[in-house]
Formats: sequence, C-alpha cells, structure tokens
Amino acid sequence: MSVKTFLKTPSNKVFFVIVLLLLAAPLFLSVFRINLLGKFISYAILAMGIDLIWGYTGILSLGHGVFFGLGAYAMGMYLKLEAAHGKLPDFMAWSGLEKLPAIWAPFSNPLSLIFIVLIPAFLAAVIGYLTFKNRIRGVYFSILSQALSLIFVVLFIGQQAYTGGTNGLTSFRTMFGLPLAADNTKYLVYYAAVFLLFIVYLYCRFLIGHRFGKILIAIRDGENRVRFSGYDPAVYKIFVYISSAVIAGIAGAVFVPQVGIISPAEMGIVPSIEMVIWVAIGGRGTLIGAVIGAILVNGLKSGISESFPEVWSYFLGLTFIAVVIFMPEGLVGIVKKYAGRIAIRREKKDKTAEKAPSVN
Amino acid sequence: MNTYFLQVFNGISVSSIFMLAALGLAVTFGLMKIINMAHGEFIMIGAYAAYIIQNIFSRYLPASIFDLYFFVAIPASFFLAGIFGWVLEKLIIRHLYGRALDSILATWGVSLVLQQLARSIFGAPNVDVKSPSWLNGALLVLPGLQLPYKRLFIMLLVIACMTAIYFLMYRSNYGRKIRAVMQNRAMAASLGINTRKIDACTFAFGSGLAGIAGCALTLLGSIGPTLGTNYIVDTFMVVVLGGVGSLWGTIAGGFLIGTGNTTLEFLTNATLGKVLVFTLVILFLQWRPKGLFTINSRSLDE
Amino acid sequence: METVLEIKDLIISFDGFRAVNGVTTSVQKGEVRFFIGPNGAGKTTLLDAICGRVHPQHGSIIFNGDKNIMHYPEHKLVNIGIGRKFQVPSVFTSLSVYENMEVSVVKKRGIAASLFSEITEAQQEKINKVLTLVDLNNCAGKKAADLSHGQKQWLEIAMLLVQDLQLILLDEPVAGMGRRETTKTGELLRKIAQHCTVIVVEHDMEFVREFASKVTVMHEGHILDEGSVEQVQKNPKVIDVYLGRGGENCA
Amino acid sequence: MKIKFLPKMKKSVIFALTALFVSSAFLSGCGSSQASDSSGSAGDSKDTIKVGVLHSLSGTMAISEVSVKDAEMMAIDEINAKGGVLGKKIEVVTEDGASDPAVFAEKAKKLLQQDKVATVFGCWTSASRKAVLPVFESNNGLLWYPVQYEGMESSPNIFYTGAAPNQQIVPAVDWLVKNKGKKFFLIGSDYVFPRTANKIIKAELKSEGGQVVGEEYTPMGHTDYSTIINKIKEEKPDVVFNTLNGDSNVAFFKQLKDAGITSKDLITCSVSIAEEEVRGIGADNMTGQLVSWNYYQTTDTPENKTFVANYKSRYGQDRVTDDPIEAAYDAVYLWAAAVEKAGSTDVDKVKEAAKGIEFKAPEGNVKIEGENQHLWKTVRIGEVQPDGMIKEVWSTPEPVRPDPYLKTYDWAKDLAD
Repeated sequence: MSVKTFLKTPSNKVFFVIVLLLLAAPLFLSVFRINLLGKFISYAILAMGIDLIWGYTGILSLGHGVFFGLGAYAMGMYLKLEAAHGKLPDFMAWSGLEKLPAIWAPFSNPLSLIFIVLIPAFLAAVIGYLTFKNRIRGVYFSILSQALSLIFVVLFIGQQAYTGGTNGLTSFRTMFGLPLAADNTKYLVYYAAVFLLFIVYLYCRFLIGHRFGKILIAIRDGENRVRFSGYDPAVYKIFVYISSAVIAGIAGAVFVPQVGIISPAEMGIVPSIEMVIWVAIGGRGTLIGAVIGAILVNGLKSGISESFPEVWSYFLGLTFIAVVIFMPEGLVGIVKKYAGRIAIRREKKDKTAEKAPSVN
Repeated sequence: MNTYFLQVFNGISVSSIFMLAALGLAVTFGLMKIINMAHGEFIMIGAYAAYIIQNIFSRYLPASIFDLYFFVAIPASFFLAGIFGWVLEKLIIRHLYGRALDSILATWGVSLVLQQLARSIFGAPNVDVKSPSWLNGALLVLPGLQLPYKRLFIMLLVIACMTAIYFLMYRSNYGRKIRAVMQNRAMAASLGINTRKIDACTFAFGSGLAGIAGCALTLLGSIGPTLGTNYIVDTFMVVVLGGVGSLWGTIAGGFLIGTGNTTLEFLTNATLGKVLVFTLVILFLQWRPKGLFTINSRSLDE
Repeated sequence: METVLEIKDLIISFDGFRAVNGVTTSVQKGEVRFFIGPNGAGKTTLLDAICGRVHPQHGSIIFNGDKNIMHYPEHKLVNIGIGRKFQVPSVFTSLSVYENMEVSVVKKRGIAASLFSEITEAQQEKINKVLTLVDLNNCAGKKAADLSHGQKQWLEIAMLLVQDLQLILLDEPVAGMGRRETTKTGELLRKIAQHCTVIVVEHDMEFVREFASKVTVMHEGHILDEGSVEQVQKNPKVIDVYLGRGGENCA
Repeated sequence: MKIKFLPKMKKSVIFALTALFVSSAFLSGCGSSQASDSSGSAGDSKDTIKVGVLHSLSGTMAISEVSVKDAEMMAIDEINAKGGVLGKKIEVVTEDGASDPAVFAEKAKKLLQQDKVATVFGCWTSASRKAVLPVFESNNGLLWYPVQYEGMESSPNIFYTGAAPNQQIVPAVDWLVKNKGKKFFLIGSDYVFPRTANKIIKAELKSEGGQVVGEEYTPMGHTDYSTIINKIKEEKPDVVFNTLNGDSNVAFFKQLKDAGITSKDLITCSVSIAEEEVRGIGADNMTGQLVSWNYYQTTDTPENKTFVANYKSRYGQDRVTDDPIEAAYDAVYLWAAAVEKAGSTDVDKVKEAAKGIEFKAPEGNVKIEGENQHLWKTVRIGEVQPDGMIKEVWSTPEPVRPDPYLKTYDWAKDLAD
C-alpha cells in the first residue's frame, strides 16, 4: 500500500496527523510530560486491541488487563533480571527463594522478549478455543473474562516469591544497558512507543481493510448468518482474540519501561473495564476512536485528578453512562454525524447554486 | 468430628450469603437481561440503610428498644435500595433493554458514581453497625459445636426471601405480568399490561433484594463505600453457574460456589480455594454454557 | 426423479417435549416444498434439524443420497449445498449491500483467504447479476440497516443465491410483507426453483397455493398429510386441525 | 459560517487536533507554569517552599490515607503559623495516588520533575512505596514514609517514620510468648507485609521455643472467615497473630465473636489495626484484644494532649488519632527541623542534617537514626477498650533503635541477605 492510498481514508489521515503531533511533542513538552504521553500511547495501543475484539467483533472482554499485565510482566521480568546483574532479584530473596525459579530463567536473555507476545497469545488461544468453540458469548463471555482477571490478580498476588506479590516488579535500572532514568533513554523509549503505535495501527488496518474485517463485523451483526454462510465464526473469534491479546501484551511491554512498575493493580477488574471506556468514549468500531479515546481520557484523568481527585469518579462514571446511552458511537460518531450533516447541507447548497443563475 | 460438621455448616452458611446477594441479580439479570454491575452498590446502599436506621434508634429512641432496629432496618434497606433501583431504571436502564453488553458498561459507570456518593456522604472509612443483641451468641449443639445465631438468621432470611419471590413470581397476578412481559414484551403490551411500569417495578424489586442482602451483611462484614465490589464477581458467577432466569439455578449456583469455596479453602488455603472455584466454574460452563438449570427455548437462542 | 433430501423417523425433543415426533419424508430435486401447519407443529424445528442447528434424538437426514447431515457442523453445510434463510431477516446491518454479498460469494472461507485474496471478477459479475435479480442493484452501496423490511428479506435470499446451493431452506419468507412485496418474493421463488430445490415454511395460505409444488402438513410434530395443495385441502383431518381455523392463522 | 466550507475530511482532522491539544493542554497544565519559578535548591523559591503530599485520596486505600494526609496538612499549617521554615511559608502540592502503584509512580515523577518539590510526604502501602522508590532514587528526591512496614529496606532517599519490624512485631511476639503462650496461629492478608512479617515471627518463635500451629493468608477483600476460624478452633493456639489488612479485619473480628471466641478465650494481637480501624470493626467486637504500635490516642504525654485536641478541633470531635497519623505528623516536623539545621532544602544537605535530629513527638521522644533513616521509637502493646480507645498495657522503657534488616538478632541471620 502506498502512502497516497493510505492517506485516502479520512481516519488514516487523522491518525497520520496524530502520529506527526506525537513525533513533534518532545519539542514542546517536558521530559516528564513526554514520559506521561508515552504511557498514554501504550494505552492507545491497548485500546486498538480492545477495539478489534469489542468494537468490530462485538465480543466484550472484561479481562484484557490480564493480557496487558502478562506482556508487562514479561517485560518487567527481563528488566528486573537486567537490574539484578546476575543476582537473585531482591523480592525473591525476602520471600525465601534460593535460586532463580525456572519460569524466570529464560528472561535473562533478550530473546525472551518474544514472550511478551507468546504468553498472551497462548492464554488467549486456550481460552478462546474453549469458550468460542463451546459458543459461550455475549454477557456470558464478559462475565467469564471478568472472573479470569480476578483469578489472575489473586494468583499474582498470592505467588509473591515468583511475581513480587502486590508490590509487583519495580526498581528497574537499565534497558539493554541504557539507564532508564536518563532523558535520552526516555526519548528513545517514547519514540519506540510511537513506532509501535504506528505498527499496531497498520496491523489493525490491514485486518479491517480486507474481507476479514467485514466478516468480523458480520459476526457482530449476526453470528448465525455468518455460520450459515459457511464460515466458522469460532475460528475468526479465536484469531481476533489472540490478535487483541497480543496487542495488549505489546502495550503492557511499552508501559513498563515508561512507568517503571507493573503490579497486579494494573490487571484487575477495574482497569480492565476502564480500558473499554476509552474505546467507548473515542468511538467503538473505529481504530482512530480507540486511539483518541485512550489519549484523551487518560489526559483528562491526569489533569482532573491532579486538581480534583474526588470529582474524577463522578466525572468518569457520568461520562461513561452518557456515552453508552446517548452517544454509542462515541466522539468519532459525533464528528461523523456533524461532518455528514454539513456535507449534506453543502450538497444541497451546491445543488441550489447550480440551479440558480450565476451571479457573476 | 465437630470440625467437619462445623465446616458443613459453614459451607451452607456461605452458600446462603451468596444466594442472598445473588437473588436480586437473578431477578434483574435473569428476567430482564440487564447486567447490573452496580448490583454490589445496591448491597452497599442496603448496608448503609441499616447504619442509618441504627443511628436513628440509638440517637432518638429509648435504649430498651434498640435491639428491634433490625426489624426496621430490613424493610428500610429493601425500600431504600428499591427506590434507588426505580430511579436508576427510569433514568438509565430503560435505554438499555436489549443491549446487554452496553448495560454492563453503563451500570459500571453508575457503580462508580454511587461509590463516590457514599464516600462523600459517609466518608471513606468503614462505619460500624452494631448487631442486635438477640443475634449475638450461638446455638450450642454439642460442647464445642456452636452455630452462630447470625448465620442461622441469614439462612432463615434467605428462605423467607426465596419464598416471597416464589409466591410473587409464580403465584401472584403481578408475577404473571412480570413473566409475561419478560417472555414476550409486545404480546404483553397488547394485552394491556403497562410494560414500562412492570420493568421499573421489577428492577426496583431486584435492587431491593440486594438491599436486604446488604442489611444482612452488616452482621458479618465491613460497611464501607467499596463493600459491594467484594461480592459482585461472586454473585455473577452464582447466577451464571445456576442458569440465568431460574430461581432454582440461583439456589444451586449459590450452594455449589458457597460449599466449593469453604471446602477448597479448608483443604488448601483461601487464595487457592478462590482460584480453584472460579476455574472450576469456568470449566463447567464450557461443558454447559447456559448453566445448571437451562430454560430450553428457541427465543433465548438469538 | 432424484431425491435431494431423505428424512427418516426424525424425533427431536426439548426437555421431554417432542417438537418433532417421527417425521419421515423425502424431497425431490427441483421441488418447491412447503411445510405448513399451526403454530407449534414443529416446522421450524424441522428446518433447524435440516441445517444442523438442533440435533435429533433419533432418525436420520440424508442429503444427496449419501451425506448424513448430522455429520457436518453447521458452517460446513453450505459447502455441500444447503443454505438457510431465517424467519427474522438476518443480514449484516452494518455492512453495505454489496459487502453482504461479498462475504457470501466467496468459496474459500478461511482466515488466510479473507485476508489475502480479493474477490474475482467472475464473483463480482455474479454478485451484480443476483442483485439485479432481487432488484437491489441500485442500492449496492447502501447500508443494509437502511433497507426496508422486504429488501432485507430479498438481500438475505440473494446472499443464498450467490452461494450455488442445491437446497435452500426458507423460514417464512413473506412474513410481514405487503401484497406487492409478497408477489415479488413469489416470483423470485420461481426463479430460484429453476436452479435448485427449495423448502419453505409458510403461514400465508394464498402464497402456498400459488407457489407450492408439494405441501407437507404438520401437526404436533407429526406429518398429517402430504401431496399437492388441492389434495391436502380435501383431507378432512387437515381441514379439522388447520385449514378449518386457517383464517386466524394466516398472517 | 466559515466552517461550512471545509470539506468533511478536514473536519475530522480538526477534531483530532482539538482532542490532542485538549489532552496536551492538560498534560502540560499546571506543570509548565510552575516549573519556571523554581530556583537553585529544590522547591525553594523566593518566599515559599514547595512540598508534595502524595496519598490515595480515591480508591480502596483512601480509607486510611485521607486521615494521614489530614495530619500532614495540620502539621504544615502549624509550622506555617509559626512562621514557616527558613522564614518561608510551606506551599503544598497534593496529589492523588488513587490506590494504584503505577499512579503513585507517575505522581511522584510529577512532583519531583514538574513541581520540583523540596520533599514529599506520602504513601501507605508497601506497593506504593516500592513503586515510588526508584523515582525518588533516580531523581534524588526525598520521601517521608509514615507507616509501619515489613522492613528489609533502607533507601537513601526515604525517611521511615513508622515502625520497623523490630519496633513493633518483634517485641510484640517476645511479650506474647512470655505472657500469653507459645502456640501461635498466623493469619494475614495475602500480600507482602503479612508474608514477610510472618517469616520474621516464625524465625523468632523458633529461637524462643514457640510454635506455629497454623498460617493462613486470605485474598484482599475476603469476606468470609468461618473456615479459617474453624481451623483456628481445631488448632487451639494460645495467640492469633493478625496481619490482616483493611475490610477483612471487620469480617474476621465480627465472625470470630459470633463463633463464640472473645479475648477471654483466645487472645489476638494485631499490627494493622489502630484506633481508626477499631471504629469500623466495632469496639465491642474486639474489646480486650491486643495491638502493637508506637503510639495511641491515649498515650500520656503533654505533646499528645495538644496534638489530639488540635486534630479534633480541626477535623471534628468524632475523629480519632492513631499511629500512622501521628507518624505522618512527626515526619513534617522532623523534615522542618532538618531543613532549619541544614539552612537549605537541598536534599543532600537535609539528609546530612537529619542525622540524629530529635523531636518531642506526641508518642514521646523520637530520633532519626542516621545509619538507616528510620526513627528510634518506643514500642507499646495496647488493649482495645469498649469505647474504642486503646489502653497501653506494656511499653519499652526507652525508644528502641530501628533495625530494618534485623541485623542485631541472631535468629534473623537467614532472613535478610
């Protein structure tokens, strides 16, 4: 696909503008804000994954925090071992472990970063295969996915010696030998995040742009019709679920070096449902909506909760109710509607103009 | 020996708590297909209602009748939570019929607001509700084998609620109307049933049941703004395991999860017990996606 | 004549209630077979069984002489040539009419194919042809959600037509349609029948009379009678349970 | 009506731009405007000194942390009323950690990098402290942490004003073994503090001839303790050592009482329950049970009388003070004293000056131990009274030297590496 054809679609154009802005952001924002923006970008990546499965395919997963967390923990484990310099990570020593557990051993090798993708993919494959083949769907799937995130949080907290418990993994020092606290590393990590945002967007665009994307929407609209059209919806759902889990894993891995911590608090029920909110507010079923929603909501969260922490819960709750009930298409939907109306008015005007004798 | 007997009792007791907490959900989720994520917050409202009634009794009424406050608190919890439910239905839920997934999201927003509301009104720390003295103590079956009155009371309360629901849903005119509306809205409407009113009343009733659960839970646990969040996933699992739309299902689901929790907790530990129970439920649902008690009807398929 | 569908001793029950109770019948190639009967006679359940949605407790359904339907998952039935239209029009409302057809027309339905292979020109032509047939060629770019009720029904039929099926199952194709739309649907049905066998479940007796080549009357899970419309109309049992109260049942 | 003539594509571009600018406006918000006014040393501008207060004001931990924040604000206002520090008023930047470690880390970065505060008072859970620790170390910031914790830590950028294990758990176990019995049942919430605390307790009991007959952990937010109480009944311990956290304590004590177990039958000793928590549990549910802290509202010092009176008059007569509240209050005064001594808010100078600083705190004399930046504190075992207050039943005669790594205890040799 050439750049020109890519820029033909309005949403691609908007995304391109956003990426340009993000690339230019270090020119006018402080390192701290860039760091924060980098965190939002990881959320934006995550939001696109959720949009794939929820917005396009109509499957509401309330357990995406788990995949985000697994990717983040894989990254965290690698960074932790790098910080430990061949010694046992601090929290293991307190928890009574004498040597590195087997599940940690591979993470001393940079190649292990492939687990960021593989672990979420594997888990999603197993769960997806079971639930979608058995035709568990709708709210049942949502409730199960919520239970899944509860299970993982309880497990990760309980296995303190292996996961760091509630504290999670923190105190990373370097990444591939570069000190994480240094400004240059922060810029590097930030640009890596923007790059990954771009790659993930292209990947999602690729999925959506082909017949595959139409089949996803078809599954959302009428799964039975899809089945009697000769497709096996389960296969498609599993594939999308895995894609979405992998994207969440990547987002988690982007999150860790910027924020410097991953703990079970990031993978629980509440964060999992908040992720869905970003997509809902931005506009489900549009990738650009997911990106804008994630950045906007988190930007507001930082801003508002800095000034009025008590108000944030009200604001978030009420916004969410309002968006779901009154603007299910989200912000992008509103813009489209508004733009559409203007276009129609313009058309009408053009037509009347044609009929009217020219003034000059 | 006593230990095992007591463990069986504990299993039944925990089951009864789950059932009580899930009953309201069985009504709103089972009948109306609304996933009310704010269900936990209705439990919380019930608990705070008990707190308010207790304070009124201790402040304005003679100490001699303080112990009777609980008899006022139960209906008060029911009505307060019910009123909140009614308002919620009128404002929000009515836009969400037939949009089950969206109802999850919108009601989650509601739960955020209600929690913050509780925090603004009652403060973030837990409050204390004194149990009435007649519920203190335990029934001595054998030396060393005591069954706490509170737990027995909750079991009775569950039975009472179940009976009430049964008569209301299956033996009363109102129940017939509810079931008619839930099964075929258009048909019911054409028969002259005010479906809007039935919707609001049913949702209020389900919420009221959550309120009763909240009132009962003040006997056993903490009363704070986040009280509801401790129960929400468990109660959904109860309803899903039991089979949506079936009262028997809720009873069976509550029983299995309750006894499963206590038994596995006894055999392993609390963390592992919880993980195991949820994993087993998820696996079970792979085998029977619609839960234990399914209503086989074509209308439910699509 | 060649037998397309052979149903033997079919029993289907839900929670002990036998919706279909010992049905035996066969459908010949090129037939337009109507299943009629009062509500709850088991017609739709029978259709569900033929397209693999419900599994019978007893009996067999053999397609094209050697293919036992119960051995195929639902989504594979299209491959052997059976397609189904639902009672409620079920098209993909967020997709355009053309996209609906696009999803239906392809033969390779795996993930890789749907990501990497585009529609061929022959397929495009086929879509256009069928859309013209159902009179939707003018709204190819329209969102399916914006179609009228009748148009949705036709779109769904069109989606079946591009799939080169041998047997099409239609569940109440004219329910909720006005007279003009009904007639149009009937004409469509005739055209379809030139290429493949059709099984229709329908309440509208006028429609049945006009288009049926053979009628099977069902009642409480049994077959009451089978034959031409004139034949079954004379059967006193049929008159008793169905046609006698036909007035109230006609939609 | 210029907009009308824009093609519809450009509308969405404009929308995206607006959205981004809105969020980046929030991003750069207060920070950029304030960043400019900081001069030489951290947070020290012409007439004010900026400090950060970082606690969970929302989420599950708000229950505990709001009161701690209140105590810090009170101390800051008191100091300001007396003329401030170095003749300058203290200016507070409050941030909400939202009970989420990652948010704590983010807000800590903001306070240090954007607001450039001189010091931060904050955190409660170990998770939040561990989350901000690398931030404070890499930015050379200063954090005053007011809560008792599991030890095994001594960051050069943190001052710990709550108890180390040897100022709370260790002496409590020692006292219990001598006075109540040797059979211990350990129960705690499933997270870092209880697990580490119980490791310490087990090692100590081993050396003192005690015995652990049961050890149970429950997930956060666990609501039913009947099974564990049943296990306790079966094991018949002399002491239940309780490290449960938050709501779980309410359920545990209510259900313990229902099971017919009161302090007369079985003594429990808790280290995460202070006056504030007793109110939520209901004093009648744990009358006679023991707790171990460094401070109670009833602690008999003149400083405490003033402290309690001021706190109540400021925040309401129904409010109570407790150990973390007092430790947070002390932290502000200790920092102020160190700044005065250093004559600067520079972190390294303040750290150097803080060594050995003493303060007449409500809990009695405290002193900063230079070696590990913890406080010398008096240990007190208390008994819950029917009115919800805690009565001291035993205390160490002198403040105990902090020893976060338990280096001075032989039995603890294998614990820390």
